[in-house]
Amino acid sequence: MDGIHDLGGMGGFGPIEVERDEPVFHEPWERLAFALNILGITAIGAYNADEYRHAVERMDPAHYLAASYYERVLTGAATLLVEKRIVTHHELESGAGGLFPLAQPVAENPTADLKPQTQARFKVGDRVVVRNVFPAGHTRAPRYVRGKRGVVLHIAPAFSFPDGSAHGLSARSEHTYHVEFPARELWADSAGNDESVVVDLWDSYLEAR
Amino acid sequence: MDGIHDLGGMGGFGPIEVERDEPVFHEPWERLAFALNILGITAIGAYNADEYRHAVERMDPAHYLAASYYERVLTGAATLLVEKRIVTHHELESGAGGLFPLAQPVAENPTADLKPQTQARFKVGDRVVVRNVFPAGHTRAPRYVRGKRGVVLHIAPAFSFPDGSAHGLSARSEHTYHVEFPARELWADSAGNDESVVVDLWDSYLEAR
Amino acid sequence: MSNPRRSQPPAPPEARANALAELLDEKRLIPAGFLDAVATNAEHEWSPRNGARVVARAWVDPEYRKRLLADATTACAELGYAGPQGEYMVALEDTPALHNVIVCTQCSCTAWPVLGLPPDWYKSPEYRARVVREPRRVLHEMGLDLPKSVSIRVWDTTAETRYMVLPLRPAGTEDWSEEQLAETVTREAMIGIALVSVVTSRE
Amino acid sequence: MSNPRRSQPPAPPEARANALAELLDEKRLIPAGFLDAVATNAEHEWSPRNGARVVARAWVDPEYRKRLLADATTACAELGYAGPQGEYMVALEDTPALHNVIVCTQCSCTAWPVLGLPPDWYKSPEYRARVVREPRRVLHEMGLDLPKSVSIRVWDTTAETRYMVLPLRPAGTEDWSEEQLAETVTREAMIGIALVSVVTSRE
Repeated sequence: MDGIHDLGGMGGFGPIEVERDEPVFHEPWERLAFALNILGITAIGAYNADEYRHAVERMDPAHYLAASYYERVLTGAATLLVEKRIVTHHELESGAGGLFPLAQPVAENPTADLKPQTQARFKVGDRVVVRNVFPAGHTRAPRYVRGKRGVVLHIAPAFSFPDGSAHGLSARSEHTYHVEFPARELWADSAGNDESVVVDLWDSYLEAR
Repeated sequence: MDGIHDLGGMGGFGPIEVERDEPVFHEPWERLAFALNILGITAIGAYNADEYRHAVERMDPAHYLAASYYERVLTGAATLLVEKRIVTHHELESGAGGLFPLAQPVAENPTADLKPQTQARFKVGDRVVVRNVFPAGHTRAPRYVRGKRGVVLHIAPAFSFPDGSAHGLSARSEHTYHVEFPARELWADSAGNDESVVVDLWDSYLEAR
Repeated sequence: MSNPRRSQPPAPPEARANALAELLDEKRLIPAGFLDAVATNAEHEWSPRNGARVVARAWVDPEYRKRLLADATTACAELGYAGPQGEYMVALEDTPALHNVIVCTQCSCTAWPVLGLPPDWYKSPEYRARVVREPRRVLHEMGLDLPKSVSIRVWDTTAETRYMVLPLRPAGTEDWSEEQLAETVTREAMIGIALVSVVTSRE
Repeated sequence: MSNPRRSQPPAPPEARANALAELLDEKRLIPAGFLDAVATNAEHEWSPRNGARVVARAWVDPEYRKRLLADATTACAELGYAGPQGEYMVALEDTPALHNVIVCTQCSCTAWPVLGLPPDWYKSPEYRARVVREPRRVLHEMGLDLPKSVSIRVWDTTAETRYMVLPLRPAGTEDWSEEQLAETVTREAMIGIALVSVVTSRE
């Protein structure tokens, strides 16, 4: 999904505010929200980390940007606990004494048709291009590298394919690659010529060039 | 600028709410905001329509999405009236009795190096591709057609080139073209094969293919 | 905006709009009557009723229809409709095989003289983001189910052309007057999220 | 969210978090002590102090440095640092000609065992959007001016690899102990928005 979460390269944002000696959690409810999400993934086992990421991505973009990080965590966890029928939206709003906004529903056909790659197809130094696909559901190839050409720096172990595991599809693992893209390949002349971005991409996302 | 205003194709948005028998303005301040912006462009002559559009685009993305349409109009107009030294931000906040958020500053090097095209280079039926450039300032080529291939349906008269006129650069006019892109060229397999999008593009944005 | 936890809400938009107006007034930058005249014009002169009359004329007058499709700016001016955001207008002809829809993904550009200032739904991020990507679904959600045989062309208003859709004339209106026909044409039909429909008295 | 004019604000986040916790508790889905144990672990066990000890060891022990660069997961585990969000870790070696910076543009993935839960600035839309596009400017704004001769590599944490930067050892620390060195290594340096700097007593 080309959602608001896919922020790499978006303009219009201002300075980055750094807080000195920042605590791990600023308020008790942030601590609680963090732990509730871990509970949902592990002790309750209602959803996995890919489903969680996608639930956050499905938040209304205005809510996503207005929310602090732990409000996004809370919204993602609550959305999945409602979708998995552990709690109801009505119960949540009764308990909260007001609106409890959840994320948008999952798309009808969330996954693109990407052929599973059980063997690592690429090696260090290979020149690759990111496939030009537009899955309506979860994917981890950021929009800013779609169709862009890079070079493999490193091969990581096989990991669960997120486009599938976020949508309850059968287990599928693939190697990921650290692929380096010159900044000028990504952003044309507006980028420095001594800068690059390395993106960690599953085998299925890539094609040889 | 790949800003939040460039919304075409972004996922995560919910249903479109249609209000029956909607009035032109819902509240007196909306009516006022509309008229103040026209005042700034015409009677005061402090800025042009391209500068205005860019000022709205420069709003912080969270503010942009949280704001109603006429709050965006108001923010764009106020930002330019401050930047043009007609009013000060301090005066605005004193008068409003609280925060009056303005847009982010214009980028340092806002325009990409696009060669002026004084003559129409394309004719109806020509196959074109949208240049893969990333201006940091105002541009009217939406992100979703960048690098995409289309066909010219219609040639419109020459109009002022917005990437220049939004940044006070010397007058430059170019024809625009109604360029049709098959939906599958834009969004790959996730799109219907009997749909297309027509985008109105200045000559400089295009290359022959 | 970096840290929502610590951000203060802005002053209400009415307080901000009033503050700007008062400041400009103090600096004597507002000609007498200017603001009200501009807004009144927007409320009364720019109206989808104008576009409806253009459509009805095109339905009853084949020569006018030709002129509208060849040069909408001039054809609209014939009926008295011209002005800001109408400097170069193009009419998009619906056919039984092709349905046109208008959007402005980057802001909310609209042909003011014939459509009026646009409604909230047209200006919403939802419509702007979605209609170029999933037009058939968006139209369905908005109540328009097109047969699969009908292709959809979405027009993104990204430059200075301002579009209006020339919808299909509904069946059963052969003997209707131009004035009666104009009454049936909605802004929604001229943007392309609805068809023109009529309840004929004979049915 | 379609119409900000008519949207009501949600309940405060603390009310929402408490409501969810109470509901799950009523349904007996929270094992005794679970929530506090998880949060306490996050506050005390996952810490940039761990990463700082890894860096200091790599600075004083060339064999450990080799092992860290070849297999950071195992090298960190040698010092006792492992666990969730640290299943596959990679250390990025800064050199006088190359500076590494870490981000997660799509969410906020971080190597918890060695960096701790990430700070607000790392999770902010500002950092996530900007550092991949204008890294030199972002670093400048954050107080790090790199010489033009230094290239910048930005690492976007888009899959399961969790990165940490192995910064340059500051000059003048040749006789410092491993413990002293570890004190100088900040989370910011291990993410790449700062260098490790020291004030040496001899100056």
